[in-house]
Amino acid sequence: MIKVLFFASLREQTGQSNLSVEWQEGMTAAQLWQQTTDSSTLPDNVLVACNQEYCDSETVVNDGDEVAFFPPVTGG
Amino acid sequence: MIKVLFFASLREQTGQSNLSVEWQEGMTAAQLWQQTTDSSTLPDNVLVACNQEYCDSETVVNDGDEVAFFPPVTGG
Amino acid sequence: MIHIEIHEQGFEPYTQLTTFQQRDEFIASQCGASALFIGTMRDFNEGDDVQAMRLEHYPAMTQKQLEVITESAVEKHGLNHVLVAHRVGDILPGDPIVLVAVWSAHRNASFDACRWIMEELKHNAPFWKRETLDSGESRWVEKNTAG
Amino acid sequence: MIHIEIHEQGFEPYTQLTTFQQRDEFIASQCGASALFIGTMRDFNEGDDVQAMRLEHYPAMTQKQLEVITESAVEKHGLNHVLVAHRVGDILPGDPIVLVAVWSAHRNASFDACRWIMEELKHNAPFWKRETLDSGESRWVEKNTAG
Repeated sequence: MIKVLFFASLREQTGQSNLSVEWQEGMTAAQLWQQTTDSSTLPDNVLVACNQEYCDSETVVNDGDEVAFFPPVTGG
Repeated sequence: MIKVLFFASLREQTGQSNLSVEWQEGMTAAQLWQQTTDSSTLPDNVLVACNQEYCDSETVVNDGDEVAFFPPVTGG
Repeated sequence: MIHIEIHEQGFEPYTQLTTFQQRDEFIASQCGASALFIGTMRDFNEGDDVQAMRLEHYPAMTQKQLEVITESAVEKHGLNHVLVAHRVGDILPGDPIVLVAVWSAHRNASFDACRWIMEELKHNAPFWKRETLDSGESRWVEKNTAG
Repeated sequence: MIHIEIHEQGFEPYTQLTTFQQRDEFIASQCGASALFIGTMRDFNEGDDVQAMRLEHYPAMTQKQLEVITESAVEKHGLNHVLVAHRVGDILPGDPIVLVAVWSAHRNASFDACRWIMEELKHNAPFWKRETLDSGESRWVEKNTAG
Protein backbone atom coordinates (compact mmCIF):
# COMPACT_ATOMS: atom_id res chain seq x y z
CA MET A 1 0.00 0.00 0.00
CA ILE A 2 1.01 3.62 -0.63
CA LYS A 3 -0.12 6.36 1.73
CA VAL A 4 -1.06 9.43 -0.30
CA LEU A 5 -1.41 12.87 1.33
CA PHE A 6 -2.71 16.21 0.04
CA PHE A 7 -2.07 19.53 1.73
CA ALA A 8 -3.42 23.08 1.76
CA SER A 9 -5.20 24.17 -1.45
CA LEU A 10 -4.70 20.71 -2.99
CA ARG A 11 -6.43 19.11 -0.02
CA GLU A 12 -9.36 21.43 -0.62
CA GLN A 13 -9.39 21.06 -4.41
CA THR A 14 -9.18 17.27 -4.39
CA GLY A 15 -11.50 17.02 -1.41
CA GLN A 16 -9.18 14.47 0.19
CA SER A 17 -6.58 14.68 2.90
CA ASN A 18 -5.09 11.21 2.89
CA LEU A 19 -5.88 7.87 1.35
CA SER A 20 -4.31 4.47 0.78
CA VAL A 21 -3.63 3.17 -2.71
CA GLU A 22 -2.68 -0.33 -3.78
CA TRP A 23 0.98 -0.42 -4.78
CA GLN A 24 1.98 -1.58 -8.28
CA GLU A 25 5.45 -2.39 -9.55
CA GLY A 26 7.07 0.62 -11.29
CA MET A 27 4.42 3.07 -10.17
CA THR A 28 5.58 6.74 -10.36
CA ALA A 29 4.50 9.77 -8.38
CA ALA A 30 2.81 11.16 -11.50
CA GLN A 31 0.80 7.94 -11.93
CA LEU A 32 -0.28 8.10 -8.30
CA TRP A 33 -1.51 11.66 -8.88
CA GLN A 34 -3.52 10.56 -11.94
CA GLN A 35 -5.02 7.67 -10.05
CA THR A 36 -6.03 9.67 -6.98
CA THR A 37 -7.33 12.79 -8.72
CA ASP A 38 -9.39 13.35 -11.84
CA SER A 39 -6.51 15.24 -13.45
CA SER A 40 -4.64 13.62 -16.26
CA THR A 41 -1.22 15.14 -15.65
CA LEU A 42 0.56 16.39 -12.57
CA PRO A 43 0.66 20.22 -12.83
CA ASP A 44 4.09 21.87 -12.79
CA ASN A 45 3.27 23.88 -9.69
CA VAL A 46 2.43 20.84 -7.58
CA LEU A 47 5.29 19.73 -5.35
CA VAL A 48 5.82 16.07 -4.51
CA ALA A 49 7.53 14.46 -1.55
CA CYS A 50 8.24 10.76 -1.11
CA ASN A 51 8.84 9.67 2.49
CA GLN A 52 9.03 13.33 3.58
CA GLU A 53 11.71 14.25 1.04
CA TYR A 54 11.20 16.24 -2.14
CA CYS A 55 11.13 14.10 -5.27
CA ASP A 56 9.97 14.60 -8.85
CA SER A 57 7.02 13.32 -10.80
CA GLU A 58 8.98 10.45 -12.37
CA THR A 59 10.19 9.07 -9.03
CA VAL A 60 9.27 5.39 -8.75
CA VAL A 61 7.58 4.61 -5.46
CA ASN A 62 8.01 1.51 -3.32
CA ASP A 63 5.43 -0.44 -1.41
CA GLY A 64 4.86 1.22 1.96
CA ASP A 65 6.01 4.68 0.85
CA GLU A 66 4.27 7.88 1.91
CA VAL A 67 3.74 10.24 -1.04
CA ALA A 68 2.54 13.82 -0.54
CA PHE A 69 1.27 16.41 -3.04
CA PHE A 70 1.18 20.08 -2.12
CA PRO A 71 1.32 23.63 -3.50
CA PRO A 72 4.37 25.95 -3.17
CA VAL A 73 5.21 26.40 0.51
CA THR A 74 4.52 29.72 2.25
CA GLY A 75 5.87 29.40 5.77
CA GLY A 76 8.19 31.62 7.75
CA MET B 1 40.19 77.58 24.31
CA ILE B 2 40.20 74.15 22.72
CA LYS B 3 39.29 71.08 24.77
CA VAL B 4 41.60 68.21 23.81
CA LEU B 5 40.79 64.58 24.71
CA PHE B 6 42.80 61.37 24.48
CA PHE B 7 41.30 57.90 24.66
CA ALA B 8 42.35 54.30 25.29
CA SER B 9 46.00 53.53 24.46
CA LEU B 10 46.65 57.17 23.51
CA ARG B 11 45.42 58.30 26.90
CA GLU B 12 47.91 55.92 28.48
CA GLN B 13 50.78 56.73 26.11
CA THR B 14 50.43 60.49 26.42
CA GLY B 15 49.67 60.28 30.13
CA GLN B 16 46.78 62.71 29.70
CA SER B 17 43.07 62.32 29.41
CA ASN B 18 41.90 65.86 28.71
CA LEU B 19 43.39 69.31 28.71
CA SER B 20 42.63 72.83 27.56
CA VAL B 21 44.74 74.58 24.97
CA GLU B 22 44.75 78.24 23.97
CA TRP B 23 43.12 78.64 20.54
CA GLN B 24 45.05 80.27 17.71
CA GLU B 25 43.74 81.41 14.34
CA GLY B 26 44.17 78.74 11.62
CA MET B 27 45.17 76.02 14.07
CA THR B 28 44.79 72.47 12.63
CA ALA B 29 44.17 69.16 14.37
CA ALA B 30 47.72 68.09 13.48
CA GLN B 31 49.16 71.21 15.11
CA LEU B 32 47.11 70.55 18.25
CA TRP B 33 48.56 67.03 18.38
CA GLN B 34 52.11 68.38 18.08
CA GLN B 35 51.50 70.93 20.78
CA THR B 36 49.92 68.52 23.28
CA THR B 37 52.27 65.55 22.77
CA ASP B 38 55.99 65.26 22.27
CA SER B 39 55.47 63.76 18.81
CA SER B 40 56.30 65.81 15.81
CA THR B 41 53.70 64.41 13.41
CA LEU B 42 50.28 62.90 13.88
CA PRO B 43 50.62 59.14 13.18
CA ASP B 44 48.44 57.68 10.40
CA ASN B 45 46.74 55.27 12.78
CA VAL B 46 45.53 58.00 15.14
CA LEU B 47 41.91 58.97 14.53
CA VAL B 48 40.72 62.52 15.10
CA ALA B 49 37.27 63.85 15.90
CA CYS B 50 36.26 67.52 16.08
CA ASN B 51 33.07 68.18 18.06
CA GLN B 52 32.35 64.43 18.16
CA GLU B 53 32.59 63.98 14.40
CA TYR B 54 35.44 62.36 12.50
CA CYS B 55 37.76 64.86 10.83
CA ASP B 56 41.24 64.74 9.34
CA SER B 57 44.57 66.08 10.49
CA GLU B 58 44.32 69.23 8.34
CA THR B 59 40.93 70.25 9.71
CA VAL B 60 41.09 73.81 11.03
CA VAL B 61 39.65 74.10 14.53
CA ASN B 62 37.57 76.94 15.93
CA ASP B 63 37.67 78.49 19.34
CA GLY B 64 35.58 76.40 21.74
CA ASP B 65 35.89 73.17 19.74
CA GLU B 66 36.39 69.78 21.35
CA VAL B 67 39.11 67.76 19.62
CA ALA B 68 39.71 64.07 20.41
CA PHE B 69 42.58 61.76 19.46
CA PHE B 70 42.15 57.99 19.67
CA PRO B 71 43.31 54.65 18.25
CA PRO B 72 41.22 52.47 15.88
CA VAL B 73 37.93 51.63 17.54
CA THR B 74 37.23 48.10 18.77
CA GLY B 75 33.66 48.05 20.06
CA GLY B 76 30.77 45.74 19.26
CA MET C 1 23.25 21.77 19.70
CA ILE C 2 20.27 21.96 17.33
CA HIS C 3 16.75 22.42 18.61
CA ILE C 4 13.56 22.57 16.53
CA GLU C 5 10.20 23.55 17.97
CA ILE C 6 6.78 23.51 16.34
CA HIS C 7 4.26 25.46 18.40
CA GLU C 8 0.55 24.70 18.15
CA GLN C 9 -0.12 27.59 20.52
CA GLY C 10 1.32 31.10 20.75
CA PHE C 11 5.00 31.28 21.67
CA GLU C 12 7.17 34.06 23.01
CA PRO C 13 10.55 34.13 21.18
CA TYR C 14 12.52 35.73 24.02
CA THR C 15 11.19 33.18 26.50
CA GLN C 16 12.18 30.29 24.21
CA LEU C 17 15.62 31.83 23.74
CA THR C 18 16.14 32.30 27.45
CA THR C 19 15.14 28.70 28.15
CA PHE C 20 17.41 27.41 25.38
CA GLN C 21 20.39 29.37 26.69
CA GLN C 22 19.88 27.96 30.17
CA ARG C 23 20.70 24.43 28.98
CA ASP C 24 23.95 22.96 30.27
CA GLU C 25 25.30 22.46 26.75
CA PHE C 26 24.97 26.17 26.04
CA ILE C 27 28.26 27.86 26.95
CA ALA C 28 27.83 31.57 26.35
CA SER C 29 31.53 32.43 26.60
CA GLN C 30 32.28 30.32 23.50
CA CYS C 31 29.75 32.20 21.39
CA GLY C 32 30.88 35.70 20.51
CA ALA C 33 28.01 36.23 18.12
CA SER C 34 24.35 35.49 17.83
CA ALA C 35 22.11 36.41 14.90
CA LEU C 36 18.36 36.08 15.19
CA PHE C 37 15.38 36.52 12.97
CA ILE C 38 11.79 36.78 14.13
CA GLY C 39 8.89 36.78 11.68
CA THR C 40 5.61 38.19 12.90
CA MET C 41 2.17 38.17 11.34
CA ARG C 42 1.44 41.49 9.65
CA ASP C 43 -2.02 43.03 9.40
CA PHE C 44 -1.49 43.66 5.67
CA ASN C 45 -0.40 41.56 2.70
CA GLU C 46 -0.41 42.17 -1.07
CA GLY C 47 -2.28 45.43 -0.51
CA ASP C 48 -5.09 43.97 1.60
CA ASP C 49 -5.86 44.22 5.29
CA VAL C 50 -5.53 40.83 6.94
CA GLN C 51 -7.54 39.86 10.00
CA ALA C 52 -6.34 36.35 10.81
CA MET C 53 -4.32 33.49 9.42
CA ARG C 54 -4.21 29.72 9.64
CA LEU C 55 -0.90 27.94 9.23
CA GLU C 56 -1.08 24.35 8.06
CA HIS C 57 1.94 22.04 7.85
CA TYR C 58 3.06 18.48 7.09
CA PRO C 59 4.37 17.52 10.53
CA ALA C 60 6.70 14.61 9.71
CA MET C 61 8.25 16.43 6.77
CA THR C 62 8.52 19.76 8.59
CA GLN C 63 10.67 18.18 11.26
CA LYS C 64 12.83 16.34 8.70
CA GLN C 65 13.29 19.39 6.46
CA LEU C 66 14.21 21.68 9.34
CA GLU C 67 16.74 19.11 10.54
CA VAL C 68 18.33 18.88 7.09
CA ILE C 69 18.49 22.69 6.77
CA THR C 70 19.90 23.34 10.25
CA GLU C 71 22.44 20.51 10.05
CA SER C 72 23.71 21.87 6.72
CA ALA C 73 24.04 25.32 8.26
CA VAL C 74 26.00 24.02 11.24
CA GLU C 75 28.37 22.14 8.96
CA LYS C 76 28.78 24.95 6.43
CA HIS C 77 29.23 27.81 8.91
CA GLY C 78 30.69 26.09 11.97
CA LEU C 79 27.88 27.16 14.27
CA ASN C 80 27.82 26.41 17.99
CA HIS C 81 24.03 26.26 18.32
CA VAL C 82 20.82 26.65 16.34
CA LEU C 83 17.28 27.16 17.58
CA VAL C 84 14.36 27.20 15.14
CA ALA C 85 10.77 27.68 16.30
CA HIS C 86 7.72 27.87 14.03
CA ARG C 87 4.08 28.46 14.81
CA VAL C 88 1.19 26.48 13.28
CA GLY C 89 -2.59 26.79 13.72
CA ASP C 90 -4.69 29.93 14.03
CA ILE C 91 -2.80 33.16 14.44
CA LEU C 92 -3.53 36.87 14.70
CA PRO C 93 -1.65 39.99 13.56
CA GLY C 94 1.33 40.67 15.80
CA ASP C 95 1.79 37.01 16.72
CA PRO C 96 5.27 35.55 16.19
CA ILE C 97 5.36 33.02 13.33
CA VAL C 98 9.01 32.01 13.14
CA LEU C 99 12.23 32.33 15.12
CA VAL C 100 15.65 31.43 13.71
CA ALA C 101 18.55 31.88 16.13
CA VAL C 102 22.17 30.87 15.61
CA TRP C 103 25.30 31.21 17.72
CA SER C 104 28.93 31.18 16.53
CA ALA C 105 32.36 32.38 17.61
CA HIS C 106 32.46 35.24 15.07
CA ARG C 107 29.76 37.44 13.58
CA ASN C 108 29.98 36.68 9.86
CA ALA C 109 29.09 33.02 10.37
CA SER C 110 26.05 33.97 12.44
CA PHE C 111 24.80 36.60 10.00
CA ASP C 112 25.25 34.34 6.97
CA ALA C 113 23.77 31.25 8.59
CA CYS C 114 20.70 32.94 10.09
CA ARG C 115 19.71 34.41 6.75
CA TRP C 116 20.46 31.21 4.85
CA ILE C 117 18.36 29.09 7.22
CA MET C 118 15.50 31.56 6.95
CA GLU C 119 15.56 31.50 3.13
CA GLU C 120 15.75 27.70 3.06
CA LEU C 121 12.86 27.48 5.50
CA LYS C 122 10.78 29.89 3.41
CA HIS C 123 11.44 27.96 0.21
CA ASN C 124 11.43 24.36 1.39
CA ALA C 125 9.76 23.77 4.74
CA PRO C 126 6.20 22.48 4.20
CA PHE C 127 4.06 25.21 5.77
CA TRP C 128 1.08 26.90 4.12
CA LYS C 129 -0.70 30.10 5.09
CA ARG C 130 -4.40 30.74 4.60
CA GLU C 131 -5.36 34.31 5.36
CA THR C 132 -8.72 35.85 6.22
CA LEU C 133 -9.07 39.40 4.94
CA ASP C 134 -10.96 42.23 6.61
CA SER C 135 -13.52 41.81 3.83
CA GLY C 136 -14.27 38.34 5.22
CA GLU C 137 -12.77 36.63 2.16
CA SER C 138 -10.38 33.79 2.89
CA ARG C 139 -7.51 32.78 0.55
CA TRP C 140 -4.40 30.64 0.44
CA VAL C 141 -1.21 32.67 0.21
CA GLU C 142 0.09 31.59 -3.18
CA LYS C 143 3.72 32.39 -2.73
CA ASN C 144 6.09 34.03 -0.32
CA THR C 145 7.34 37.54 -1.00
CA ALA C 146 10.88 37.74 -2.33
CA GLY C 147 11.79 39.38 0.95
CA MET D 1 11.40 54.88 16.64
CA ILE D 2 15.14 54.83 17.38
CA HIS D 3 16.46 54.04 20.81
CA ILE D 4 20.12 53.96 21.88
CA GLU D 5 21.25 52.63 25.25
CA ILE D 6 24.71 52.68 26.81
CA HIS D 7 24.89 50.36 29.80
CA GLU D 8 27.42 50.91 32.55
CA GLN D 9 26.22 47.72 34.22
CA GLY D 10 25.32 44.30 32.85
CA PHE D 11 22.25 44.24 30.64
CA GLU D 12 19.98 41.43 29.49
CA PRO D 13 19.20 41.76 25.75
CA TYR D 14 15.86 39.94 25.88
CA THR D 15 14.68 42.10 28.78
CA GLN D 16 15.62 45.28 26.91
CA LEU D 17 13.85 44.00 23.80
CA THR D 18 10.71 43.13 25.73
CA THR D 19 10.63 46.55 27.37
CA PHE D 20 11.19 48.30 24.02
CA GLN D 21 8.38 46.36 22.35
CA GLN D 22 5.98 47.31 25.14
CA ARG D 23 6.16 50.99 24.18
CA ASP D 24 2.98 52.47 22.72
CA GLU D 25 4.75 53.48 19.51
CA PHE D 26 5.71 49.86 18.86
CA ILE D 27 2.98 48.27 16.74
CA ALA D 28 3.93 44.65 16.22
CA SER D 29 1.38 43.98 13.47
CA GLN D 30 3.14 46.48 11.18
CA CYS D 31 6.49 44.72 11.53
CA GLY D 32 6.62 41.43 9.69
CA ALA D 33 10.34 41.02 10.27
CA SER D 34 12.88 41.59 12.96
CA ALA D 35 16.61 40.91 12.68
CA LEU D 36 18.79 40.97 15.77
CA PHE D 37 22.45 40.66 16.55
CA ILE D 38 23.89 40.06 20.00
CA GLY D 39 27.63 40.20 20.62
CA THR D 40 28.91 38.46 23.72
CA MET D 41 32.32 38.48 25.37
CA ARG D 42 34.27 35.34 24.43
CA ASP D 43 36.78 33.67 26.73
CA PHE D 44 39.30 33.53 23.86
CA ASN D 45 40.75 36.04 21.38
CA GLU D 46 43.64 35.88 18.92
CA GLY D 47 44.63 32.48 20.29
CA ASP D 48 44.76 33.52 23.95
CA ASP D 49 42.46 32.78 26.87
CA VAL D 50 40.82 35.96 28.08
CA GLN D 51 39.72 36.45 31.67
CA ALA D 52 38.13 39.87 31.71
CA MET D 53 37.71 43.00 29.64
CA ARG D 54 37.26 46.71 30.14
CA LEU D 55 35.31 48.72 27.59
CA GLU D 56 36.13 52.41 27.39
CA HIS D 57 34.21 54.89 25.25
CA TYR D 58 33.85 58.57 24.34
CA PRO D 59 30.33 59.18 25.64
CA ALA D 60 29.28 62.29 23.69
CA MET D 61 30.63 60.92 20.43
CA THR D 62 29.25 57.42 20.98
CA GLN D 63 25.74 58.78 21.23
CA LYS D 64 26.19 61.04 18.20
CA GLN D 65 27.76 58.31 16.03
CA LEU D 66 25.11 55.75 16.89
CA GLU D 67 22.40 58.28 16.05
CA VAL D 68 24.00 59.02 12.68
CA ILE D 69 24.35 55.29 11.91
CA THR D 70 20.84 54.29 12.95
CA GLU D 71 19.18 57.27 11.24
CA SER D 72 20.97 56.40 8.00
CA ALA D 73 19.78 52.80 8.31
CA VAL D 74 16.16 53.83 8.88
CA GLU D 75 16.26 56.12 5.84
CA LYS D 76 18.08 53.66 3.58
CA HIS D 77 16.08 50.54 4.48
CA GLY D 78 12.70 51.97 5.52
CA LEU D 79 12.83 50.48 9.01
CA ASN D 80 9.99 50.77 11.50
CA HIS D 81 12.19 50.67 14.61
CA VAL D 82 15.79 50.34 15.77
CA LEU D 83 17.18 49.48 19.18
CA VAL D 84 20.93 49.58 19.85
CA ALA D 85 22.39 48.77 23.24
CA HIS D 86 26.10 48.69 24.10
CA ARG D 87 27.89 47.80 27.28
CA VAL D 88 30.82 49.77 28.74
CA GLY D 89 32.94 49.21 31.85
CA ASP D 90 34.26 45.95 33.28
CA ILE D 91 32.91 42.80 31.71
CA LEU D 92 33.38 39.05 31.99
CA PRO D 93 33.22 36.21 29.45
CA GLY D 94 29.61 35.42 28.54
CA ASP D 95 28.41 38.97 29.22
CA PRO D 96 26.47 40.67 26.41
CA ILE D 97 28.43 43.52 24.81
CA VAL D 98 26.17 44.75 22.04
CA LEU D 99 22.61 44.37 20.83
CA VAL D 100 21.41 45.62 17.44
CA ALA D 101 17.73 45.05 16.72
CA VAL D 102 15.72 46.31 13.76
CA TRP D 103 12.10 45.89 12.67
CA SER D 104 10.67 46.27 9.17
CA ALA D 105 7.69 45.15 7.10
CA HIS D 106 9.71 42.63 5.06
CA ARG D 107 12.70 40.48 5.90
CA ASN D 108 15.36 41.69 3.45
CA ALA D 109 15.33 45.21 4.88
CA SER D 110 15.79 43.84 8.41
CA PHE D 111 18.60 41.46 7.48
CA ASP D 112 20.48 44.09 5.49
CA ALA D 113 20.04 46.87 8.02
CA CYS D 114 20.98 44.84 11.10
CA ARG D 115 24.24 43.73 9.54
CA TRP D 116 25.01 47.17 8.15
CA ILE D 117 24.45 48.88 11.52
CA MET D 118 26.65 46.29 13.22
CA GLU D 119 29.52 46.83 10.73
CA GLU D 120 29.23 50.61 11.00
CA LEU D 121 29.23 50.38 14.78
CA LYS D 122 32.31 48.13 14.74
CA HIS D 123 34.20 50.47 12.43
CA ASN D 124 33.10 53.90 13.62
CA ALA D 125 31.60 53.98 17.11
CA PRO D 126 34.23 55.12 19.63
CA PHE D 127 34.59 52.11 21.91
CA TRP D 128 37.88 50.48 22.92
CA LYS D 129 38.48 47.09 24.51
CA ARG D 130 41.27 46.30 26.92
CA GLU D 131 41.51 42.62 27.71
CA THR D 132 43.13 40.81 30.63
CA LEU D 133 44.53 37.42 29.65
CA ASP D 134 44.65 34.31 31.82
CA SER D 135 48.39 34.94 32.05
CA GLY D 136 47.62 38.18 33.92
CA GLU D 137 48.89 40.30 31.02
CA SER D 138 46.62 43.16 30.01
CA ARG D 139 46.47 44.60 26.46
CA TRP D 140 44.44 46.91 24.28
CA VAL D 141 42.67 45.10 21.47
CA GLU D 142 44.33 46.68 18.44
CA LYS D 143 41.67 46.02 15.87
CA ASN D 144 38.41 44.23 15.41
CA THR D 145 38.30 40.92 13.61
CA ALA D 146 37.03 41.05 10.06
CA GLY D 147 34.06 39.10 11.26
